[in-house]
Amino acid sequence: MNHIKKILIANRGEIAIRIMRTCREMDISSVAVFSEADRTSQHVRYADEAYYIGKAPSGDSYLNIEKIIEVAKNCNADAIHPGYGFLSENAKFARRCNEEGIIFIGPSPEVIDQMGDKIKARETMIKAGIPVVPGTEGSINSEEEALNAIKEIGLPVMIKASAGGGGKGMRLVHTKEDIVSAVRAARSEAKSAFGDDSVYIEKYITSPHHIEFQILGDQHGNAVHLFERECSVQRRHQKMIEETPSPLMTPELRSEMGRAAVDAAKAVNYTGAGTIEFLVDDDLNYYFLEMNTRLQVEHPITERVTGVDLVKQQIKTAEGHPLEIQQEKLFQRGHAIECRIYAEDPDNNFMPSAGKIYKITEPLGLGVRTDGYVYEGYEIPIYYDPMISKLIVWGANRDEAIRRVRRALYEYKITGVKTSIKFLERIMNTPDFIDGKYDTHFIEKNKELLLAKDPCDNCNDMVAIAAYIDYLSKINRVQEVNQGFAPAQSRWKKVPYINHF
Amino acid sequence: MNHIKKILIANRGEIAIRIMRTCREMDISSVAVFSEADRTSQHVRYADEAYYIGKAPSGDSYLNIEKIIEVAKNCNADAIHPGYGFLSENAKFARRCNEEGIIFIGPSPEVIDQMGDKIKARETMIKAGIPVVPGTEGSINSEEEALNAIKEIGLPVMIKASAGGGGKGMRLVHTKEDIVSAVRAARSEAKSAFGDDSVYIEKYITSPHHIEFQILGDQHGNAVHLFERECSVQRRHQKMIEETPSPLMTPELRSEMGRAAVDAAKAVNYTGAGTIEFLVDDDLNYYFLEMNTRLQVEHPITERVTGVDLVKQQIKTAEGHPLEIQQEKLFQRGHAIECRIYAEDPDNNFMPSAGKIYKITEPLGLGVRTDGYVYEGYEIPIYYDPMISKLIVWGANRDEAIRRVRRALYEYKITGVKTSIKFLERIMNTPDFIDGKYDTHFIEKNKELLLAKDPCDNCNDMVAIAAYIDYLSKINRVQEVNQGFAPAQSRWKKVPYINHF
Amino acid sequence: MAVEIKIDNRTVWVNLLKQNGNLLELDVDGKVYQVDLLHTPGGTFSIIESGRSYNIELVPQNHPKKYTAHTLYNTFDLEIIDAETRYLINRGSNGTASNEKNISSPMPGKVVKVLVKEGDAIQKGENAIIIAAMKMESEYKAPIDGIVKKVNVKDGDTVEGNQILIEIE
Amino acid sequence: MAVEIKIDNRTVWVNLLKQNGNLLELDVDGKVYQVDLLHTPGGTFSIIESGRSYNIELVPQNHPKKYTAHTLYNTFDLEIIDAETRYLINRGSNGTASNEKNISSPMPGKVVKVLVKEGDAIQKGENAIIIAAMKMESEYKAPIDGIVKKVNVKDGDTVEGNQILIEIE
Repeated sequence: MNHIKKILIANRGEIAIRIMRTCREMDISSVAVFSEADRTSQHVRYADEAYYIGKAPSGDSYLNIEKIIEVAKNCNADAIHPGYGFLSENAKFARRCNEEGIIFIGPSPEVIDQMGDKIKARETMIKAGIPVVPGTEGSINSEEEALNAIKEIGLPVMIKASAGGGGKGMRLVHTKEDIVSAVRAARSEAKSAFGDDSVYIEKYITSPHHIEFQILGDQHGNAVHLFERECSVQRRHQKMIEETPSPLMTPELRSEMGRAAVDAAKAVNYTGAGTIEFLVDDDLNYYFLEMNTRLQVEHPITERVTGVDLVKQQIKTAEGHPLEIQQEKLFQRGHAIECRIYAEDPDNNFMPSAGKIYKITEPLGLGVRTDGYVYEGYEIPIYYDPMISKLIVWGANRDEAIRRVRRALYEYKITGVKTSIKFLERIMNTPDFIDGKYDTHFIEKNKELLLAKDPCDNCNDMVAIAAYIDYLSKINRVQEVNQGFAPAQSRWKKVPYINHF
Repeated sequence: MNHIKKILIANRGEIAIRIMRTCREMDISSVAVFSEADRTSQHVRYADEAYYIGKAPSGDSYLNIEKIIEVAKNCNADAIHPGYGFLSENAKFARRCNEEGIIFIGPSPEVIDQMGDKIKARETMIKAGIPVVPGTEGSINSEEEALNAIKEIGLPVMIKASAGGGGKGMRLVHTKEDIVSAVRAARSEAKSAFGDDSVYIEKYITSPHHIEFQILGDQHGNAVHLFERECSVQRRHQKMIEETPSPLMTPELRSEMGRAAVDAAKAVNYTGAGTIEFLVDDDLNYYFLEMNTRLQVEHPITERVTGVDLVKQQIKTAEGHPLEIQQEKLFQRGHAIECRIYAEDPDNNFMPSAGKIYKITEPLGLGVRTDGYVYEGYEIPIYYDPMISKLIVWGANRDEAIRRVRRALYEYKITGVKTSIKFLERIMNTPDFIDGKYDTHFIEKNKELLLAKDPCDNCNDMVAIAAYIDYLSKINRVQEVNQGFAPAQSRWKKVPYINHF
Repeated sequence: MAVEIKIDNRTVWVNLLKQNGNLLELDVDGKVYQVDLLHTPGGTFSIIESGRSYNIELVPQNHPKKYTAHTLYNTFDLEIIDAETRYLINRGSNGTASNEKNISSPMPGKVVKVLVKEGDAIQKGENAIIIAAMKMESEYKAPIDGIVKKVNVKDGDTVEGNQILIEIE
Repeated sequence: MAVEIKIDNRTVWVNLLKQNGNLLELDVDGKVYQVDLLHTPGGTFSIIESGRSYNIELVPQNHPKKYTAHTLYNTFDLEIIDAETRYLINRGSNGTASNEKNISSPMPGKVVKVLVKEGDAIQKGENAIIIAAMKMESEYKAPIDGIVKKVNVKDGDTVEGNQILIEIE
């Protein structure tokens, strides 16, 4: 059994902080690494130690295996946690860690290779008797191959990065004409996201539900599943909202799919936290989609309903502890929903919105968790993911959870950049979502409702009044060093509160 | 069945916001009332509507029954939620609400009278066969009576406000000489807190544990308990930390005391949320202490382990709904701890520390909830309670919860005023607390550990460097309008990050 | 002093009639409001009008008389139309009347590929340049039929927000 | 420029030796540090020294050269001892050498009861006045044996922080 005392987190943003929080709770020192664009990032300030690793583009920093290994060795880190994205599913990195005697918090390089490569993963699952989506047997190396594959599988098809995950390097193709540019775009995105541009083609399931199972395995052959996450609310093939339990799920299907997920994990001697993604159609047929051999962005909703700290479990299994969790003692309590807050403009095709954060008001109170990393005055770099925060809400049941999400989104204010907050609020008011009747086409299907402007009686006039008073203050050059509230043109302390004219 | 559409919250601060959050989740409009000192309080801004009710001293505003009734009528509020403190246990107020056809969210005036008056409550409990602490039969009207009572009961004794709660108007007396000034002080505090200066005297149980049970009753004769809260960590007879489950509790004692709590509630046809407080000695004997006929400050830990939104239950039972919660389906999952953040100086006898909040960093992430009301630039008024926030933390077990509290307190920064945060952190590192071996003397007993200065290697020098750079900026008159981070004397945007000399 | 203010597409005149500390009486396009108004220097406003509590946050834009206003439900673009602004609008140099012939970057990013060169004929809606930011690639299209007059960037360049990338005539 | 700084009861000299943007080389009482330092105008400092990440928040006090500094674990009182401060300290008018003969209010509050009157003899430790703030009453005691020289407040008065309430001689 190894006892981990210091962990280097080879990541940035909210997930780096998420991991450091658990490190702190376990009395483990945390080491941040940062690129030139990230010196002012919160994860640098949260860590016990912090080291510069290179220029802003991730290829020069967060994907620089040797530099990260060097830092880990110099600061005597026992272990590296890769987070998600970046090097989290990079077998070479895991292998280099092993070579240097550093614990890689994740599965073995062999399993990453086998499952991280979507093509090999499909083969493994077929062998293990788990249904997969029809598609190409290997990766696509030319435009001709792509065109031939389409003829065999039939349109529509999905182009996917072999090394992919998180929606990057994915393209849906409906017509033959789009195949070439789609393959190019998928390749280019895959290259920049994973450093590997191979892609493959799968049959596109119409009206699919994207449902995944969280699994945990240890080094002693044990594995459990922590139930499902429903991830069908997506835009640009990227998840926007996740919930658990899935409104589509039945207890029978849950236990069947859960068993399949555990079988899949055991088939490869999986260790640590992983996720088996399935597509489920309206008739409740399920197909293995891919396995993510890492922590998932949306892991907090599972933590919330099961009460298990998944990062802690990752660390304990990496230390060699046998799983303390027994399948039969696990249960889901209540309902949890995650909303991803992106710095983007939903009214303009979800275009990313870099820039400086002006003000933040965090939602608080019963059943609300936020995992974020931006702060007032922080300049969001253009080099990385536009996700700036995650809102995780729990309710005793789905109705209470949805109402609480609405309340939390109402409280959540991030100004200075455009965000998905208002859009998420509209999703929470959309009948198809409220009824739990949605698939991955939800946003497309409900476009009109989702892009509508909200009504606001006479707050228009109040806004004009606010701007007017601000303008008067400016032209009168009233300089306020005070942070607090004050009446127009005069200080609060000097003018006691007046209650009638 | 009444359907409540608008609730006036006759309170301020964190509890007003706590209640408004649930109102929002239930699509109920919320109405704030505010005193002259509270125009800038967060609850005024959170509410849908807000009305001025009087001068800063609570007697002129938050205790002004007729003014509050008038506002409720003018704005067509269906119901009034009194929160805790102020008018929450005032039978006259509840009666006036009833007379005006406004739903008072709480028990009937008769029950408030019967249970809110500690002397009558004792009588009721004696009749119901529940053990009580030995003490005076009625209130104390003169110094002679006080002296006589002491002769009968024996020292030490506790002087308590008849109308009391929350530790206000309480004094512990060890020697005969102190009785007169203690009665005076208790009276004076009781008068200003509750508008009623009658006090009574009880035997003081040595090494007592303060354990209370949450109960819920409906208008149809049903009542359930939601388990215990351990509230023994107190300073100046006011709670500082609460946890559930209690480390002292056994399953047998829990079910016995829970049954007693439900019996007590049913004996008076209790409706809504209430709390039965017990003293438990080291031999696990329990005595009825008092009943609080209102929501408790520490209600969130019960919400966290049971999954029940207590304010929602209050509103639903006030509407006349039968309880949906069944005793046998209730259970405690994991462990929850609340830390009260007071604006006070623990190093100086917990002296309140009014003033202006400079900066706040809220703890976030897994298992952390804060319920507060102050914001950056807010000036804490001298007229009201020094509690500015509550930190509620959940863990899968007590050990995880304590570690998580430590982490959250480490993250929690409130500057500009002195707070109890560091003191709370030291409690979390005190062996007696970690072992769960503590009674209400805990703080007194562990004084030396709790008032020790924390070590800090060479951060002394870093602090000096920070002050030095700030001073140089000032004398060089570098004006920064920018919120963001910048290198010393130069702007971040203009000077790219430099990684070696 | 009456001031003209543009909120999204609506223009209103606002005038302060009376003030007593935090209590203001104002006229907005002929409608008189009595409000209890407090604000921070950072632009957070708390307004109580007829008992209703409004929270408004004004975020200053690069232009000194432009704001983005956030209420609890909505976001508005605001502009103070004073004499100077009116003069600039009349001269057409207020920045609001943007040149619809150019392709500019709405936000900072990196040029992945320029798809046209100077002198090329281009049709409205045709892709002209690919920009990547925050791991997403966006294709920018020509706003009009025309000839590429000038290409200001090349592959791999980093671009600022609102920078003119390609000029078409 | 070397500056003398008092941290709680310790006094150190700090001097900037070299600067390259955010990278500073400083001397603190003879010990040389190379630090990567960024700070906001609001006084939040992020310092990386030998790989260790320090967060420090400086909160300005009423006096322009005094701060309260918060690290993640601790709180310090700081004072910049420049020529002016030294002069004031020598004259004894720096505010640090407070008059130990008076009773003053450490925070704002309300006078519940003045227990002494001018001319009364009072003993060290004897209660002189009761102040209420935030629903708590505190009794303030005489710091020395003496005669009450002046009572500056009466029952029911509202008092500011650091106001002298009773003078004893």
